[in-house]
This record gives sequence, C-alpha cells and structure tokens, in this order.
Amino acid sequence: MMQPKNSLLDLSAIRARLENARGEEYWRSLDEVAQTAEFQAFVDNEFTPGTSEWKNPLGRRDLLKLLGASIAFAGLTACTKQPPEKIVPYVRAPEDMIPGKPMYFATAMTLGGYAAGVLVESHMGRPTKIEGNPEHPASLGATDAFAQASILTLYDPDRSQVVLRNGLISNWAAFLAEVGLLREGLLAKEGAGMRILTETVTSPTLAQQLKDLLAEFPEARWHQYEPAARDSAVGGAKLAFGEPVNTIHRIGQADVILSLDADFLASGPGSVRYAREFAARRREGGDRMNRLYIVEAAPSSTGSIADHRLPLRASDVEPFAWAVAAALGVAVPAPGSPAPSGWVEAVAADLKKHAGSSLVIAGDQQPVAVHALAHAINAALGNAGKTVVYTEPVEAAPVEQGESMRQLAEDMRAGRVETLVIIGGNPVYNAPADCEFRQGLLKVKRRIRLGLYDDETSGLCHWHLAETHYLEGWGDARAFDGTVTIQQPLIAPLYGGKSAHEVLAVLSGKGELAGHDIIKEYWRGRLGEAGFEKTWKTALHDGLIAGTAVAPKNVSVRKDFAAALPAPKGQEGMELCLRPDPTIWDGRFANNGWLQELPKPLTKLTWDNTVLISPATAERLGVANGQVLELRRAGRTVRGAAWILPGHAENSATVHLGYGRTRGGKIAEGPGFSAYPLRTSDAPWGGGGLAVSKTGATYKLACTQDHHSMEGRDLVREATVDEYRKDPHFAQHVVHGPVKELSLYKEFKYEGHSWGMAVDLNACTGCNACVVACQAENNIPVVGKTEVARGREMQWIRIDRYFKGGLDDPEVCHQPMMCHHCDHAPCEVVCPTGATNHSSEGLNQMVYNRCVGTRYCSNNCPYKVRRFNFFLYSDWDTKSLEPMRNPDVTVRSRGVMEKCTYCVQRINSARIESEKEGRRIRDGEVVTACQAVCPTQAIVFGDMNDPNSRVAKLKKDPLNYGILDELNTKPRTTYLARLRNPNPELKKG
Amino acid sequence: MEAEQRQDPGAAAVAATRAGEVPVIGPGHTYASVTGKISEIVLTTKTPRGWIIGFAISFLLTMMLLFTIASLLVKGVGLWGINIPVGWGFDIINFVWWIGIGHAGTLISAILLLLRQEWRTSINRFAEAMTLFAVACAGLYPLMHMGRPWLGYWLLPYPNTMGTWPQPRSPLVWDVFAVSTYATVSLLFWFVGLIPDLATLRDRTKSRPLRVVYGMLSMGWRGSAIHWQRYETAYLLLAGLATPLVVSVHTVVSFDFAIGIIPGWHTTVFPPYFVAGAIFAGFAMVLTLAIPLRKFYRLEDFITMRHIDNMGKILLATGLIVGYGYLMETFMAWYSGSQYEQYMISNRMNGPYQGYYWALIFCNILTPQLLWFSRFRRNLLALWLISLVVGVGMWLERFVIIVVSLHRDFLPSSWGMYHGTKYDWSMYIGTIGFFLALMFLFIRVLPMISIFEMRTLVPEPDGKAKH
Amino acid sequence: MERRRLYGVIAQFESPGDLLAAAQRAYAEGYRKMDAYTPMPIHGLAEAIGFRRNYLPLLVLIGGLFGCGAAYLMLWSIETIIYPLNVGGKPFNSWPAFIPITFETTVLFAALAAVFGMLALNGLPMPYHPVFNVPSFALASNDRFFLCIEAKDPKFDYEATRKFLESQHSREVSDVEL
Amino acid sequence: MSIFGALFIGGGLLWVLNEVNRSPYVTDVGVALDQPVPFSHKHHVAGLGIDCRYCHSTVEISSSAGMPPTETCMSCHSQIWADSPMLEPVRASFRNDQSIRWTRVHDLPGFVYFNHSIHVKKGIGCATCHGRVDQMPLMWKTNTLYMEWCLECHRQPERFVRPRGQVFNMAYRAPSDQLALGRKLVEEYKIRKLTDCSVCHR
Repeated sequence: MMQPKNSLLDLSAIRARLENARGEEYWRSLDEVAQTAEFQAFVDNEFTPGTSEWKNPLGRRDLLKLLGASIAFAGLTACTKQPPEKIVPYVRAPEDMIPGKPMYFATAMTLGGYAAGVLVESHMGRPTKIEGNPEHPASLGATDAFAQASILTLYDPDRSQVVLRNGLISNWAAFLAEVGLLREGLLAKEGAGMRILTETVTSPTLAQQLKDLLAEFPEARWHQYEPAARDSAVGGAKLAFGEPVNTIHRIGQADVILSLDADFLASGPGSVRYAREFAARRREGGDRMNRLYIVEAAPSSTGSIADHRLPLRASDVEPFAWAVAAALGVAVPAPGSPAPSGWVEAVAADLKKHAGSSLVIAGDQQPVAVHALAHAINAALGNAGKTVVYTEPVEAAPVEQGESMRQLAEDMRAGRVETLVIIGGNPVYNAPADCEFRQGLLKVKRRIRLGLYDDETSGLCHWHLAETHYLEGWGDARAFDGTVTIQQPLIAPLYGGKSAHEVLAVLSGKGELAGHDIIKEYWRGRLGEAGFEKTWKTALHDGLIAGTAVAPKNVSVRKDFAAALPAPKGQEGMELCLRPDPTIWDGRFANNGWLQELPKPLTKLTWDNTVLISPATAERLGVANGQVLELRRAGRTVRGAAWILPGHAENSATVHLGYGRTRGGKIAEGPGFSAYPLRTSDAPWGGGGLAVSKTGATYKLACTQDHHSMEGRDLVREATVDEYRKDPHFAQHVVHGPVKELSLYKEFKYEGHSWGMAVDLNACTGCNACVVACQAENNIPVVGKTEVARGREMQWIRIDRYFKGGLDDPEVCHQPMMCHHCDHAPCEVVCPTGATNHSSEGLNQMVYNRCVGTRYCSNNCPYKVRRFNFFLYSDWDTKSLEPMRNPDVTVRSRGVMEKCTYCVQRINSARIESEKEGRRIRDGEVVTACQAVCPTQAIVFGDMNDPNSRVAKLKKDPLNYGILDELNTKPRTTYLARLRNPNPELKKG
Repeated sequence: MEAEQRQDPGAAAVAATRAGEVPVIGPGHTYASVTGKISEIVLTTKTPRGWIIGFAISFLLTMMLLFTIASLLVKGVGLWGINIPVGWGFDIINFVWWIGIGHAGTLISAILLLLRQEWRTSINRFAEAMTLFAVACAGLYPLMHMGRPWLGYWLLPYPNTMGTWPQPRSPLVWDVFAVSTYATVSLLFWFVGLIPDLATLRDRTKSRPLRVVYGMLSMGWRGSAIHWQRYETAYLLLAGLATPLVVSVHTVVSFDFAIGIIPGWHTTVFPPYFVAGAIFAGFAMVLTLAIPLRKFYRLEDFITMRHIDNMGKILLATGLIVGYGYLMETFMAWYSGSQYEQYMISNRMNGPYQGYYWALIFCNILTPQLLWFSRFRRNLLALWLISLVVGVGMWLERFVIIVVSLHRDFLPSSWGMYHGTKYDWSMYIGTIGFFLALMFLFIRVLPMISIFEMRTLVPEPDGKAKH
Repeated sequence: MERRRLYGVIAQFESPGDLLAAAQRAYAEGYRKMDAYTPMPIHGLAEAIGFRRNYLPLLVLIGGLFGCGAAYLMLWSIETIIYPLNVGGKPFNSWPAFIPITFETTVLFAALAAVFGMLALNGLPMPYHPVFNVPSFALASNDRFFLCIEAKDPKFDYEATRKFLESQHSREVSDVEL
Repeated sequence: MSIFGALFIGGGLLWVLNEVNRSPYVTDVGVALDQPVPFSHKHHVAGLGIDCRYCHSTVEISSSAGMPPTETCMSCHSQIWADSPMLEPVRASFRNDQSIRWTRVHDLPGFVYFNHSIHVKKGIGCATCHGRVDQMPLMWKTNTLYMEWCLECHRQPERFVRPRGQVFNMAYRAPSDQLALGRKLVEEYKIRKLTDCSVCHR
C-alpha cells in the first residue's frame, strides 16, 4: 500500500516540474520506488518456478559440476581430457551439400494468412536461421521479429508430436479409418452438419481443396476465424466501393501520411516493406522528407517515429476521421472533432497541399466507418492509383470473420453441427466471449483438430493431429500484393506432423497424398504443362512465382456511402482498447521463449501483458505500476496488472491479447492474463463502458528499462528539418568531445580492414527484429521472467527507449544499443586474463573460453552492453534445441561474459572466402544479423578503411555522432542523429 | 637484598615516569611474572567456558560459510543479488572491508615499531594475528566472486599449454600480487615475532607432545646474543618493508575502482583515503577485540588505559582523514563540472540508496567526533560501541562506493537496483564466523602478547630501565 | 679425573647488566669462542662477545633487487615479446601499469630474503644444541641470562675458565656436555 | 631445512603437473585409438597411392575436410576384399544405411574453429599438422593441437609453409633454406600473422 502513494507523489512532482520547466524538459522514472519494492520481492523468493535455479535443480549434472570444480581446485583442470568424440559420416552423401558450408532455401512464412518471403540458412540439413528474401515484395531482404523467432517454434520441444484420440495416443492409420466412416455418413446427407474452420486462407491450393470439398458436400460450410483478422478492412471496402478489394499503400510516393490508429510500420501485411519505403523517405532529410501524422490510443512503433502524434481514444478516431473528411470536402456530416482546436484544420490543409502525394491509412482495429472514410478521403485527394492502389482481394474468401465465427457458434449451440474440422487456429482460447464457443463445441459430435500444439482447442477435440511447421511441410501462400510463394520444407517433419493440405486431401477421400504432390499438381494445372518443371524450379529458387501479384482494379467510392455509415456512437466512461500483442501476436507465439522475453517496443516489459493506462488516468484511479486491476465490461471481468504508459490516451485502457494461455506448452502456460473474455463479436477491438476497479493485489512485472528519461544527457540527438538546414552538424556540436588524439599514447593503426557500424536513429522504429535476429544468430539463451526482473536479460542488443517532453504526450526515441567496439575500450584494460581485447581489425573480441567471470569489464563498460551468464542459461539438456544452434558460434556456459561480436563468425567466413580468392572483402559482403533483418535498413556495417563503403560514407555524414565520446572511448558504433519534420502550423503548446 | 629491589614498586614507578606519563605495563612486574602470566593463558589455564561457547558458535558459522561456497560452486554466482549494471556487490564490498581491517596489524607492528611507539608491544601480536585471519577472509571473496572460480589460477603468471598470460594492466592482477605478498609478509612477520615466545612455551610446558610441537615451531631457538642481533635486524627490516607494503596494498585495492571510468570510482583521492579508511577500520576492529580480551583474561596490566587512549586518538585522526575524503569527493564532483559526476553525488544523497549514504556519514564522521573527549576515550564500553559503529560504517562506505556508483552510471536505460540475497548474507556472516573461529584458536594455543618484547619493558632488577 | 667430552662452561646470571659486564670482561680476558644466551635482546651484548659483521641487510638488498628486476622483465617480455595484445589501445609496454606488480614482487623477495636469510645465518632450524643439556638452561627463555665459554676456545682451560666465570657474580656455573 | 624442503616439493609437484599435461597420457600424441574398422592410411596412401582428396573431398573448399561416406569405401570394396570379415562393418553400414561411427583422432574443443580450406590454400601441408599419415597403419595424432602449438605457426608461418603444389605431398621435405623460401611464400600467398583471438575463438 506504499506504492500508490509513492507513485502519486512522484507523478504530481513530475507535473510540478514540467509546469515550470521551459522548453524541452526531460522527466524522471515513474516507478523507481515501486521498482525497488518489486525487485526486493523478486530476490526474496528466488526459487519460484521459471528462475534458472529451478531450470537446473541440484541434480546429477550439478553434482558432476561440483566434482569437476573440486578437481579443479585440486589444480588438475589442465589435465582433464576431453571425452572421446565420434565422427558419423553419411552412408550416401546428398547432392551438392558441403559439410561446414550453409545452404539457403527460399520459402515463406505466413502471419494472418499473408506471406512474407524468407531465405532459410541450413547447416547439414538443419535450418538454423531465417533471413529475408530480397526478391520478395513483402520482404525486400528484411523480416519482422516473428519470422526470426519462428525457427525456435520449429524446434520447440512442446510442439505436439503425436496423433491424439480423446486425449490418448493414437496413430494416423486409425484417423484414416475414422475418416473413411465419416465420409460415408457425410456423402449420404451431402455433408450436412459438416463444418470446416480455418484461419485466413490465401493459399490458392488450400482454397481449391476447400472448394472441391464443398462441391462434394454441398451442405457443408467453411468458416474462417482468427482474432487479428482484417474484418473492418473488408467491411470498409464493401461500404466504400460495394465490393471487397485489397488495399496496397505506396508509402514511398507519399509526402504526407495520416495514420488513423494504423500501426502500418510494425504490424499487418506488407508492414516490413512499408517500413522500408517510409524510412527511405525519412533518410533523405531535406525537402523530400515525408511527414507522418498519427492519431492513436496507445503509443505504437509507428507512433514513436511520427512527426505529430495525437493521443486519442480509439473510439474518438472515428469522429476525428469524420472531421478531416468533412474538412477535405467529402460529403459527410462533420460532428465535433475530439482533437485540440487547429489540429484537424492543419492536418487537412497539409493533406490538401499534397493532394495526390498524400495518404490516409486506417488501422485494422478501427471500425468499418473509418476505413470507408479513409477510402473516401484518399479518393477526394486524388491519391487513388498514386499513393494507394486497389486490387482484387488477396484472401481466397474475404469474409468478415467475426460474423463467420458468430454463425458457426450459433449453429453449434443449436446442435446443427455434427462434424467440425478445425484447421489451425485456437478458437476455444480466442473466439469472442459472446460466441460461447466452448459450450457450442461440446455439442458437436465429432471434433477434429489439426494444430501445432496440443492446446486449449485440442483439449476439447476428439481427434488432435500434429501439424507441420511451415519449415517442415509443402504449401503456398500469397503476399500482401498477391504474389505467390511456394513454401518448401527445410527438414522432414520433426514430430511426424501433417500439413493442412494433406489433411484436406484425406477428408476429400483422396487418401494419403504427399504435400509436395498436392501443391505441385495444383500448380501444374494452374500454370500448364508447358515448361512447368522449369517454372517450378525457378519458383522454388526465387521464392516466388513471377507475375502472380493480383491485378490492380479501378474502383470508385459510392456516392451514397456516407448514408450507409453507422453513426459514430460516443463513448461514455472509460474505454477498453484491445490490440494484438507486439511480441506474441494473438497468442500463437505464446510458447516461443524468444518472443516472450522480447521487451515490448514501448513498455520494455517482458513475459506479460498489462493494462496500459495514461499517467493522468492512473493518477485519477490512484494506481501504480504492477497493481492488479479488475476490468469489467459487458458483464465479463478479467484481472490484470496496471502499467502507466506516458502518451496513452486519457480514459482508455489498452490490453494486449495473446496471454493467459491455459494449455499449449510449458512457456505459454502462465504469464499474463487473457483479455479474450472481454472480446465480443460486436466490439472485437473493445469499446466503451469499461469499469476499472482496484483489487489491492500487486503483480510482479519484469521490465528491462527502469528509467525512462535521458537525465539531460545527449544520448539521442535530434533536430527538426529546419534546424538541420541551419546547422547540419548540430549533432556534433552538442557535446565538446575530446580534442582529436587526446592521448598520451601513440594510436594503434588499423591497416587492412577496420570494422565499424552506423545506426540511423532516423529510421529505427524499435520493431525488435534485430534483437531476435541477433538472438537466433548468436545462440543467445532465454533466462526467464525472474532473471529478467533481476536485470539479467541476455539479448546482446538492447533497444533503449526514452521519453521526452510532456508526460501526457511525450516524444519517444528508440536507440539500439550494442557493443560499441571502442578503440579505447574500458572493458579491455581491466580484464585480468586478457579474455577481451582488440583485434587487428578493430574488433573488441570476447574470448569466452578465456573468461573467468570477474564481471569487471561489464562494470567498466559505460554503455553496459555486456551480458553475463550468472547461471547455466544455455539449455544443454533439451536435445531438440541442439540442431537449432548456429554451429559457427560457441554455446556459452556458466560464469562467462558475452556481448555483441559484430557477428565475427560472418566476418571470418567472408575473410576466408576473400583470401582464398586473393582479394579484399567487398563492401556488403559481411552483413551482421541485425543489419540483414532491419526492415528500415537503420543499421549499416562495414569496413571504415574502404572509402567507398556505405559505412565509411555515413561516418562522414554531418548527422553522425558517437555517444559518450567525451569519455574518449572512440566507439566504432556511431549514430546518425534523428530528424523530425513537424508541421509549422502545429507548434506544440 | 636484590630480591627486595626486584619487588620495589618505586623502581616500576621510575620506569613508568621514564616510559611516559601513563605506564605501558602495570607496576610490580618482573621477567618471570610477565613470562608466567602470558604463557599460562596458553599452557596451564583450563579452557574457560566462555571460550568453548564462543568457539562453538563461530565454528557453526564457518560451516554455514562452507555450505554457501558449495552452493556457489554448484549453481553459480547468480545466487547473489548481482546483475547488470551492478556486477559487484557484497563480494567485493566484503573483500575491501576485510582487507581494510587486515591493515591495522601490520601497521601497529611495523609503523609503530619504526616510530618506537613501545606501547604497541602489548597489542601487536594479536593485531598481527587479526591481520592474517582478516586477509584470509578477504582472499576468499575475489576467488569466489568469479564466474568460474576453478580457473582462478589463470590470474597467476605461469607457463601453460595455451601460451597465454595474465593481463597485467588489470588492477585485479595487481590485487593478486598485492594481497598474496601482503599475506606472505604478514605471516612471516608474525611468525618471526613468535619464535622466541615459542621457545619459552617449549621450555615451560609440562606435556611432552606439546614440547615437541613448540620445539619444532621454535626451530631450536636458544636466545644466542648473535642470533638476537640478526633477529632484530631482520625484524626491523621486515618492518621497514611492511610499511610501504601496507600502504601499497590498499592503494592497489583502491585502484580497482580508481582505474575504472565509472562516476564515483574514477577519483584520484581514492588511494590515500582508502588507506586511511583501512587504518580506521583496522583500529576499530583491534579495539573491538582488545577490550573484551583485556577484560576476560585480566590483561589490564599489559593493555593499560594508555593503550586504549592512544588507539582512540588514532581512530579519531584517521576518521577525520576519511571525512576529508568524503568532502573532497563531493567538492570534486561539483568542481569537475561533469554532469555525470554531479549526478553521482546527488544520487548518493537523494537517490534510492540515500539511507545508506547518510548512515555512513553518521557512523564514520559524526560518531568518532565523540573521541575528542577523553571521557569517551577512557570509557571502555563507549569506546567499544564506537569501534563497532565504525566497523559498520566502513562496510557502508564500500557499499556506497561500489553499489551506488554502479547502479546508475552513464546511460539511464541501463540503470538498475541491487539487493543482497540470503547467499550474500550467509557468505558475509560466514566469513565473520570463520575469522572469529581462527581468533579463538589463536588465543588458545599461542601467546596473544609478545612475551620477549614485554620483558624489554620490565624495569631491570637493579633499577635501570632497559632499552 | 679425566675430561668428559665437554662443549664448554656456562654461567647463569640474574640480570642483563651482570651478564653484559661478565661478557665484556671475558672478551678482555682474551676469550673469543663464547656465546651469551638471553630471554630477550640486550643491546651491546653481541658486540661485547666480539660479533662484528652482519650480512643480513646486504642479503635483503639483493633479494629486493632480484624481485624488482625479475618482475619487470617478466611483464615487459609477456606484453612485448611473448604475446603482445592491443588492450584498450594502450601501448604494449605500458610501464606505468607494470609498477604495482613490480613493487609488490620487490617487497616479497626482500622480505623472504630477510627471514630466510636470518634463519640461515643463525643456522636455524637446529633442534639440538649442547647448551640444552644444562638443566637450568630452560630459564634462558624466561628470566635468566647465560654466558657460555666453549672448549674450542684456544684460551679455554677448564679450571681457570670455571673460576673466572664464578668470579662474575654468576648465580651458578655448570658444564655443558656434548 | 623443512621450509626449503616444502618449497622444493611444491615446485616439484608443479613440474610434474606440467609434464603430465604435455605427456601422451593427456595429449594422445602417438596413441592409436581403436576404430570400428582398422582402416590403414599407410596401405591406402602409401600402398595404393590414393590422394587425400579422394576421401577428404571438401578439404579445399570448406572448413571441414569431410569424412568419406560409406559409398566411397564401397566404390572399391564392393569388388576388392568384397568378403573380407574385416570390412563387414562397412558393408553392414551400406546395407542397413547405418553410418560407421569413427572415433575422432584430431579433436578440437568446441570453442575452437578451424578451417581446412584456408590452410590448404595458404600452403600448409597435410603432413605439417597430421604427420606422415602415409606411414600410419592406424591413425594417431602427431601433434598436441594445444594452443601453444597452433601459435607456433600463426606467429611464424614462414617456418612451415610450403609451395601450394606440395600441400598434399606426404613425403615433402622442407628445404634447407626453408626460412628464405618461407618468407617468399608468405609474401606471395599474402599470409598474415593471425594471432587475433577471434580468428579461432568466437
């Protein structure tokens, strides 16, 4: 009960300070006090499950270790022999596989049905790392965090590994037999009572299979449902154009962008590509620099890089859209805008000024009306065909899935469903609460489920079939622009799973067909015999089938669309705002340790979801971080811990979906709370009438950044475009660094290569892809919630997030922070064993096997980018994880320090190749994992001795600055200062 | 006739007046009485109950220490509260604390010997013992704080199959040399001092096995004049060597921090103020031990009020130096104009750990001021309590320097908090138990006061004070 | 009566003063092979019985210089010849960083030289020595002072020497047998 | 004397430790480990004159020299010695598609990364590290593979390099003017003295 008091004092103190502060004032942490209390609590109960002690209990291994230790103390370690090792060569060597050299295969990962092309690195037939596919329109060589982490899901030991019948282990043959009987019954009554439930389907093959099946069983029905479906996009298009169309944005063409609660840079189909195009326009600085307005409730990655961000309750976005539309002469009534005076006008004016090169984007979580209005505004501005393009739908059957699910549930409850086949998804967990899916499901006589995990849904099904991971089975899928990718397996199903295609083949009586044949036959039919084999091979090689993008089509906004719009209903009291989680999405990644431990872009919380509220609201409710709130809406309640997020809209509480899983993996079960009970089919993304009450309980949260202010230190340097024009070198003038060569010693010369990195703060959206990419590339372990809370997270890249400016509407900056490889490295000087020192190419190299673990280097690192194995964090026991590890990187053991190596394994292989060819390493030949994955290309790595390398050029850029270089550490990683392009009309008050 | 003279209290008084205002040895003592009184504590007195209880307790604590060490070896230093950014916690705090305490012994023996402060005679023996045991405790920490303690020997330079060597720019390697040298020299110094007394025990003990043991230890010492000659030279030279050594050791320890770039570490004032702090803590510990010992073993004649008083004065003086150190830290932070330094100080005073800082000021600066008054210097209880408070204060000082500097350094994003876990505490209390156990053993089996040096303080039978 | 094999004759005194006086006279008498045994150091006694050169300080100096040289040589060669590493941009021969170790090693070797030098010169450890055969010699580590004139002394004559010693306010004079 | 005795004993122990540590007992130098099939390099290389690369086919292109698949063995042994009991494990492996489990002779710790191709390319002969394999009836180590041993060459490559043509020549003898030749080759092959930790440890 001390906490709220403290934090309230804190808040009001901050207010006081901000009021009499002139200009940009940096403010302090919200919850140091709470934090200390919390940390105390953590260290008090060390042995709670999830801590590493729990992970390696005192067992055989530990005793052996103790034994080893005691022997060591006897001074004999040097004499201990390695255990004999076996070499196991092939019996028949596979084609063109060279042991010790990785191979790359193109395939695609789908999220919400939409494909993102990837290249998968494979060592001796073991996929180990995901890279983007440069050929693929949705990737352009980058990926998001989900794709990076999907490799861990592939090897996840918790994935379901057997066929289950009524929860007991059965087998595939038994299922085939069952299906035989089933089909007889169905054929008799033309499939009546048969339902198939899938997630969003873009796969042409799967669509065809479903079509055939429905043709065979006319009475059967196909439903689609997934929580993060784009219903309002579909509905909005229907409203505006009378037909569902697919909307593609040409972000690169847009000078002015208005985002209506759309996190288009970080989530949704095409976001990776959008981010790339957006950043390209930012980077140019000068006149070509674009401008982004965003109105949203909870700060998002997109919001954090916007030039103007207006915190509005999600429900107030619609009135705002009305107002903008009206101001731009769209024939709609103009209700009072919730925005501060001048906002709508300024935005409208700016959009008008750039008619044809402006863009309005509606968020997937906004109601249909907002989408319709967005279409109308874009039409009015003449953006259609320029910055926004409409095409045939990419989805095989674009339906409003909420409705589809509602009907299914209704039929089930009414007993009209006899057989339900659930392909993927997890409806029992994530169907809207009012559908009472569970109760309905129990009325169904025959329930068949194909899923990656034995989860909540499988628990209630008669049959559970293990599904193949996308890296295990054949398939196909479309990207946001319709481009088709053939998904090819990298490895035979680890747990003998089956793909949706194979299961559907069985259902439609074709018996056991191999996924490969199903896909290939479909496309043979589609593309025709002529030269098919060649096309097929190229398709597999390139990772896409050329010319399969859906055709653009001309649509015009219906005159009377405004009339059809449901009137915006004003929200009374507090509003609930549901969103997919930034790291585990709708819950499908809940068992992925990398994503669970990934700090959320804005809150830096790990392992949990929270009730996000604004400081003012917190003050009004008298809650502090970690206090458990009870949320009640439409007669349903959930309990979750509060987290105060500056910049959140007032009277609104944002809750991320996907947590509170009760079944489906050791990691998934436990963390957070499920917000699905608050989800209704009429208000899938929440709505008004939310009652919030304190429970008095508090909940431990693991946050990786306790302090949110820069304390007036010039860490992130930024300026507006105008200031930049006046003084391009502003970033270098902030701090008076040391005089060049301020050293008693002669500087080392780095002939040959001299590696360096530049990070463009102007492009970083804090999307976290680099963090996971690094984790995958460098075998970085997961440590668990308790260890994170004790400040022991292991990710080599830490994306620092700072707030500045007002408490209610702060500006947000992201700053990726990894080892700076200082030429005057403070860490090296203090290492007693020389385990960390400088290479002749300027790398700050870390020799794990020489490290005795004094932690002195970390203490002396001004950037605190070193990570220490306080316990045996790397999982040496789980067999299934072994093939996942990068064979070129040591798996660290207990008691050693580790840190970013600039992906030295990649540098070495490039050096060896170049030396064999007797040449220098070319620019771009060494690409670090973080650089490769970055959607906005914010990270550039290369040889600073090569004057033509990108990095060398960037180092000469006026925006380039080294952080803390007044300490004369001579960091090799430097930053490009951030530029903002605010609208002069909208000076912050 | 001579016999009377020997008993003549006047003679003692004369000696006393020569020796200085208050005598450093009670009146009426003869060579025989000195020899007898001190050696009987070891030889004839049957083990007092107090000793048995005390030793039992400290032995149990030692067992707890062993358990903690075992768990650390099995599971790893993660059992402690350390994290990133606070990579050092109780481990290094206690290391510095112990090593600081370990400074008083050599200081008393060496420096006061060179300064001809003969009052040192009656306290140097167990002060040296204390030094050894404190250094032993201190030595545990740098070893156990490592992530992989079994590789600790990598810090020593020796030819190996890897062709690698320690990195001599690291203060930790300096520590290895400084601390091990210090331990060795202190041991030698202590042992050399013991030789003649071991001979005395050899000659006085009734039991044959003991005679053999003491005989071996005394290496056949027979008090030959020529031996005495070389002996004293060696002893004096050792003192001369130990004096710069003792200063260098804590200087090197202070380098562990001063070499770092962390605000609150990177300070040139550290060496002198660490050394002063060490003496401060050391004398506090000597008092903490001396006052009870004096009482239980009735050593009032040998550890006179003059000793107590002098040590009180030294406590005050070193306390003031330490206070000056704190002052300069603050001043320099302001004067440097570096925002990091300034934030460091303000964070100490108003940050989450301000309690520790102000407690430290109270213990190390305010409390010792009482010693300006002889009333407190001569009141045993008061002095004992003050010495305890100082001991606590010096621990807090190291906490503030290490933890409070680390937990908020340059990038606010990396800031964190630190709290000792039960393993931190069990290790700390365990070493205290270990230290006391050794101390108890020492006073039981070895003369806790240098007999032969006490003899030199005894007025000569024919009335000439000898020295 | 025929000589038992004799080490020398030893006199016991009660005060350092008496012993010192006796020693001086003995030396004046021309005795050279003699030694005094006392429970504590007595200044001037060693000189009185003719002890002149003390080589210990020299030993200590040598020890110190050796330690100093060896340490710096080791550090220098490790960092510049054996395995030079670029550590935080510091030069290979960062002599300022080598000083602490050099200093400590100097002290260490000097101290070892002092102690072991002293023991060696004194011929310790020496578990047996004839003087221990004298029953009352146990008091030499308590409160009595002894002067022993050895049979090896050219001027030694049992009767005369014994008489001489008895004449020096000695408490008792006894033979030291081998 | 006891003190000095202790010192001597202590020193002696360390010396023994050091000796043990460099002895074949620990290093396995010159110790032939037993293998599922008593494969004789002597017979195949010296006797039949088969080139190293016939079996270790990736030695020039990859980090791993490559172990021959059972296929390779059978390419000959399906005709020659086709029913020798000694080769039964090989045939079994081929029959039931079960790999032969050889015991690794040159076993580097997991944290050491070695690349054959670059060494071959820079003119380091097979025999330089593996010894006269052509004279080994059973395979054994001729070098400790200790770090100090690696460093010998990484510090002074000129002492060991040979013309590229001679890399696979088992019988190659270093000329009397090795150092002169070495320096020339180091120049020619652009060999750098790679003593950076991260070259082998990452």
